[in-house]
Amino acid sequence: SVLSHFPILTDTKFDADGQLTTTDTSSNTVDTNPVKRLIYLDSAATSQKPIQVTKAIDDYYHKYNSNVHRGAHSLSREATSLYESARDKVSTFINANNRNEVIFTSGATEAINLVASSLSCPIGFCQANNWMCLKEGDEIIITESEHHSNIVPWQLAAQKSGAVLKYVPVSHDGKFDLDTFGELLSPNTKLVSVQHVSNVMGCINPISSIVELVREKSPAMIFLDACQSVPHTVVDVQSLGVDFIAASGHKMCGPTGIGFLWGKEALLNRMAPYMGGGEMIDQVYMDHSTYALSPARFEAGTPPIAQAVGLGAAIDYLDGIGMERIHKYELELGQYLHRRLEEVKGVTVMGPPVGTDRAALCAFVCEGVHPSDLSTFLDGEGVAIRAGHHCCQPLHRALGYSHSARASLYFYNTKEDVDEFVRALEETLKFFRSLDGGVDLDDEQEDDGFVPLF
Amino acid sequence: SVLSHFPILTDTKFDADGQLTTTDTSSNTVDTNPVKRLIYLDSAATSQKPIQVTKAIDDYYHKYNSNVHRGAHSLSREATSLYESARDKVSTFINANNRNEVIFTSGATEAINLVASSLSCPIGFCQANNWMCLKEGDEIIITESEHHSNIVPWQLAAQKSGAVLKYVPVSHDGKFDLDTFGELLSPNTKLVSVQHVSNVMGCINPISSIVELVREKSPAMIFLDACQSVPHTVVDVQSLGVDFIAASGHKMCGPTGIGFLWGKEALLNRMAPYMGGGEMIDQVYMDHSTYALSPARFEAGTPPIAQAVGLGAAIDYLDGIGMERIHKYELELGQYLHRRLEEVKGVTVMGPPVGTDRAALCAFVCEGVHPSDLSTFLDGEGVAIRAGHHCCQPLHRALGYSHSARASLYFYNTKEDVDEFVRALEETLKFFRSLDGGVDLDDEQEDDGFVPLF
Amino acid sequence: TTTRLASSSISIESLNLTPELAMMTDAFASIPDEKTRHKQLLYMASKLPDVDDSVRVPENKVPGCLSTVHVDCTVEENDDGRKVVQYFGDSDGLLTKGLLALLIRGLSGCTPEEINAIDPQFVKAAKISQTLTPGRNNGFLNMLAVMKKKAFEAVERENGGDVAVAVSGEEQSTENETAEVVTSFEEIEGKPMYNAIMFTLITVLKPTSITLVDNSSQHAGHAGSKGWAESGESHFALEVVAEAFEGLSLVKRHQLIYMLLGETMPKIHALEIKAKSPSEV
Amino acid sequence: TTTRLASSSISIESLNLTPELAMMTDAFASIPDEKTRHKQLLYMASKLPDVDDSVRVPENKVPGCLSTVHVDCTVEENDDGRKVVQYFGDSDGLLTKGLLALLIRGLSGCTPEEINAIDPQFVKAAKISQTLTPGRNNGFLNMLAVMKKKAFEAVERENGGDVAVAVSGEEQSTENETAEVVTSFEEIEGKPMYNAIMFTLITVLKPTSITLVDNSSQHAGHAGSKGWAESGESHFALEVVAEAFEGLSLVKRHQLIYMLLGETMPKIHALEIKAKSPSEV
Repeated sequence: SVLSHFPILTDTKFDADGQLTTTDTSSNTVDTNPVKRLIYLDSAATSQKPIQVTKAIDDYYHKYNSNVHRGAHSLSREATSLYESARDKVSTFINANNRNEVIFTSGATEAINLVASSLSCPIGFCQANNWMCLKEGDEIIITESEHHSNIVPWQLAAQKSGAVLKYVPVSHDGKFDLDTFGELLSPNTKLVSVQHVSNVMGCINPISSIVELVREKSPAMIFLDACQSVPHTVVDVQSLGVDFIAASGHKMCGPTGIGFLWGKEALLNRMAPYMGGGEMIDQVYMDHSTYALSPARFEAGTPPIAQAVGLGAAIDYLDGIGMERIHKYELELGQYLHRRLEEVKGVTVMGPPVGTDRAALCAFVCEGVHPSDLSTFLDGEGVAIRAGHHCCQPLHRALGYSHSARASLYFYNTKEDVDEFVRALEETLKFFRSLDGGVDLDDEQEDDGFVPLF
Repeated sequence: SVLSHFPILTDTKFDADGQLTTTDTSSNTVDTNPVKRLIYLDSAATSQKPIQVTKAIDDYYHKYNSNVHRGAHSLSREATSLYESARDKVSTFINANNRNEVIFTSGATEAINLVASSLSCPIGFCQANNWMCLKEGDEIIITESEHHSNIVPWQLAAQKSGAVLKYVPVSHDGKFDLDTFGELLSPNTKLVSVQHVSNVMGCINPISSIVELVREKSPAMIFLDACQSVPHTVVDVQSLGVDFIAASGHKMCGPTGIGFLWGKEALLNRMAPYMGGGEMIDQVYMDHSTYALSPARFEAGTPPIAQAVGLGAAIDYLDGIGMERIHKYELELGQYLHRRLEEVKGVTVMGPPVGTDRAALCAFVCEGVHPSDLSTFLDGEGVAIRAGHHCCQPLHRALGYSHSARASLYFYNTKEDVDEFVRALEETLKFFRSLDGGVDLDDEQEDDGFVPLF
Repeated sequence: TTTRLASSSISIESLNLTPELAMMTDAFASIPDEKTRHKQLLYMASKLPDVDDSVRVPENKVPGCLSTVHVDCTVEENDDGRKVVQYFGDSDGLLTKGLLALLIRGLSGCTPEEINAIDPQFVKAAKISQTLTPGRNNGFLNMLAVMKKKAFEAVERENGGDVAVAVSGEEQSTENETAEVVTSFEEIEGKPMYNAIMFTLITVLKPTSITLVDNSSQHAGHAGSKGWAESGESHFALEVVAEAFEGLSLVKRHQLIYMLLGETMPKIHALEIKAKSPSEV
Repeated sequence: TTTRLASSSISIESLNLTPELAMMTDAFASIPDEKTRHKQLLYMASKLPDVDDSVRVPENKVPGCLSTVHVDCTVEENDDGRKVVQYFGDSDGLLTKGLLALLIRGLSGCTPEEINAIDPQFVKAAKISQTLTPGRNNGFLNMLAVMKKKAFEAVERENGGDVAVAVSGEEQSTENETAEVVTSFEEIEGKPMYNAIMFTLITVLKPTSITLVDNSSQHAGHAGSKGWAESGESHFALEVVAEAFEGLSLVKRHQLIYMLLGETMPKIHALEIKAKSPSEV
């Protein structure tokens, strides 16, 4: 079990303050057949799940499984109660104004698409005089560093509505370019969508300055892609002052297949429906239908019930540790990772310089070694990192790389994990460099028993 | 645990041929504190889950949890392998031409919305000369009996594209009105969408006749809402001859939060993308993006990995019993339910008459007793049925009822469940009728110890 | 110590209920089982006056209910010159109709501001939320929301629409019970059973007079005299006068008390009852 | 019984591989561990001829790879007058480049029809699918798909574009190995180890001559003579001539054979080896 590599995920309470730094609870027992700890450094892609989360899902299926909302029997009431209390948990976790502002989606990608699609309803379909709808002449501003899921939906929306999509360029040091951003903002700006934390550069964007600029210079709505912040730090939608946020469950110890959209209630209820189906309607007539208010308005069909319950359990789990504590621990871990990587010869870490606060992740490139080769060989050493464009092709293009490798950590990782990763990285780089400079594998000097077959 | 009420769901093999009719495996043991069997008759809303399914989900999270596709480490490869083999299972289960025709969605509702939304891309956005796109003058034909999830998406599509939505009227006897349908079909018909089995009337629509008529009279694509057929009978997309089908996982012993769309590959690859994000792209540039082919084309973002794995386990489970066997058993059970209900005074069952093949479900109304009162009181007796419009308001309106009650069965139900339900129903009806005709509750004749407080 | 009923039950007081709604909430909470709560609702449904068909129009329809619900109200001026509303309505579902009857009774005769202050959480205190679908699509919550809205609209219409409606947050004095009703009793230390019985009966029955005598000591040594393990309370004599008994047979009056005492009842060895309506005193 | 190698390995034969691809598939499958398979790929990458920058154009790019891959081909006419293709290409990822080298070597010199017939499942048989992301977005599958398409396009272009390309389902005769290569051997009943060694070496090394003598009986009674429990095979003498040994030192030749015999090796007590290249015979 992967869980056995992360003792904290099977613990049920977190009273000791050193909990987050203790790793060798398992090494106390003498194991006759010891298993090497898996160095899982891909939590920005998806997190591992605490035992409480899978238990909550099992409990749901075994004890309360039933369809929600319209059922008049007790199982259905219990299922509804669990589902809706998960909404309450999310609502409290992000400090929403009220529970109706939280919409469960299949993930963050759907949350962004929901808003982009709903705001780009063709003229004639949208409610008369709905200021929110994107029209020709309107402008959408995003950044070049965004994840594809915060680019492509706005490209589609711009194509459909005739609005113009503008980009804040990437700064190589990972600093949000407030000057250019300020220049792009205008009374025509209808929507701004930025990520809270970059999944590649690890930089934490200055949301309060961004919000201030937007409010001063434009009437735009602000969408925050909070996928890489909600799992790692306290996110308070009211104090952030944005209009929408999106996050995914599977990156915050929750199940796959669930995420959420938060939006201001007044905005949500003015938006055109997204998917049609059961639950989202008030009345269905043959020639038209009338729609329910948020959140039902945007939750057509049987919702991801078990997944919401699992996400609720994940939130309870994270709250049990404390988001402040996780954030503090990860800031330190992130610095350590960054420092250690910078010390490795030929490695370039993307994003802000050492010393700047960053998420506990580093995307990097290694001179002469392709990220995909690197990750494959590190995998052989029991170190799981990711290689590719991390769904950020424009960002990579701007920085002049086609791909990068990325090590991303979560609260269950430790400095020892970082050490082991750096050790394996150095070894792998040494191996690849031995291939260079005309040193052939069949050279007797580098003999390790390998003979090419052909 | 709900599972304990359905021994078949915790069995791991099905060798004995009488498996489906044996119920009292639990009554062999003398229980000092016997629990009354839950009579769960709401499987058309959602099915209970076999232990194999929750085990598969747990296994996934504990042993293989990782993000899929782009990962270069072994956990990611294993997760991808599990996810993609679930696609193979669905593909084989419905006899798709190949695996690329199976798209995982959050449920059947999303599957229908995906096609409706993709086909109604505004002019200028869709590929030039794409015949598939809905335009002004095009006609969409559905029926008045459809589930809201097969009505509202087409209403939205018609509004967006300017196409006209036409309805085949409800027949009170549940017989598909082929004559009117034939008259509605024309060279302008671009799309026909009908349900395979009605979730209210239980009738099984004559798909082969429908397909034959469509192919003869129009160039239309045919969408089949197979939510109530895929869980209960062999569905072979190739022999059905339709172009798309949708089904949901949670109704076929699988997890919530997953369903699938099947479509002919050539059609899928001509369709505009649905959601934008990771995985669905080929290249993302700042001014435009190019898209991947099906299924990636329609699976933006991190997919419902654990849910797909669970659905795969559900398919293995159903295959273990045999879909032919389930179908045969349920036909008999459905007839029994129908016959027993018809014998109850004042009960009217909707749909085809006794003797006609039907799904193992009956929606019904009781003279003088509101369905919601009925279901609440039956719930007190341990019988879970559903009350409401079952997401079929137009159907109910056409039949002259605002709501109905519905008992829906699955292979784990038995004739004894039907008997117990009918007994409780008769008792409840008797109680409600005692309230009628001016007989007050404080009448000494009907004394059961109840005294009104005020 | 004197237990003031309204204040001892903190959870209910914080809900800003009208006196009538508070009484019914207490009463429902005291009903020991769900089936009986359902029967009470059905009884209330059967007593709800019929309405004219003109009420059954879309403007009066409550959205999101499993059954069809229509509700509306008129405005009256009460004794101290305040504008209060009177509700009426109907539903095809009997349980829903019972819930509607409860709201109609609990809200009628109050001002829009008093009605608006009501916290919907009282359905939990009344233990009737178990009957209702939680969260969104809760027909009961929608009923209450519609009734709150209608109260403001009706009063505004009555005022010729020229008076702006202000929902003030100021505390309302809703203490307008009749003087004769018993609202408090002297708690006896070490006698939990006595205190529990008194509390329940005073809360729900609103008696004009109530006396409960603990005769347990007279029966010391008698089999079963150790009724409630610690306190030794086992034998009681009750004399109660309440409006609730009006028109009920002797047997029904006893059944009513037994039902109210619910979980306490089996622990009592003997309860001697004298139950009268005020008109019989 | 004579074991015809091509036919005994059913899973491989059904994949419609070219002879070269079949050889490499067998060879990769015989490599005992993943790391060594990776090294073989890296070696092949290092041997892949450089290409001109003109090859690195969007038309030659393979979609869906983790690294950037470009591939293209030219057409040649082979000895029997058939149009065959020669591939060339490059990738920035070394493992990917190794996979590309494998395909380039396996597919070059064949007709578009032969290439099109290849079942991509051979990567499983070659045990290199473990290195690849399964399912969609499989860069390796995309490489093969692009190469298949390019073969048809190139031949069509060569023919002036006026000949329609027909992918016929007819069986292709791809038996064009050199006559000198040993392709079969006489299986000996009761000698599983002998059969296994012969099978592996013939399949992978394509020897021009091979002799394996079981000397176990000479060593009866000798410690460890019960090599393979049932059959008692323990001591062998091998004489093999193969192109694969060309340019390799003696030690490397032995290592190569040890690696190929993989799981069988530890069960053998002694293996006497004489390994030569054809030019040394």
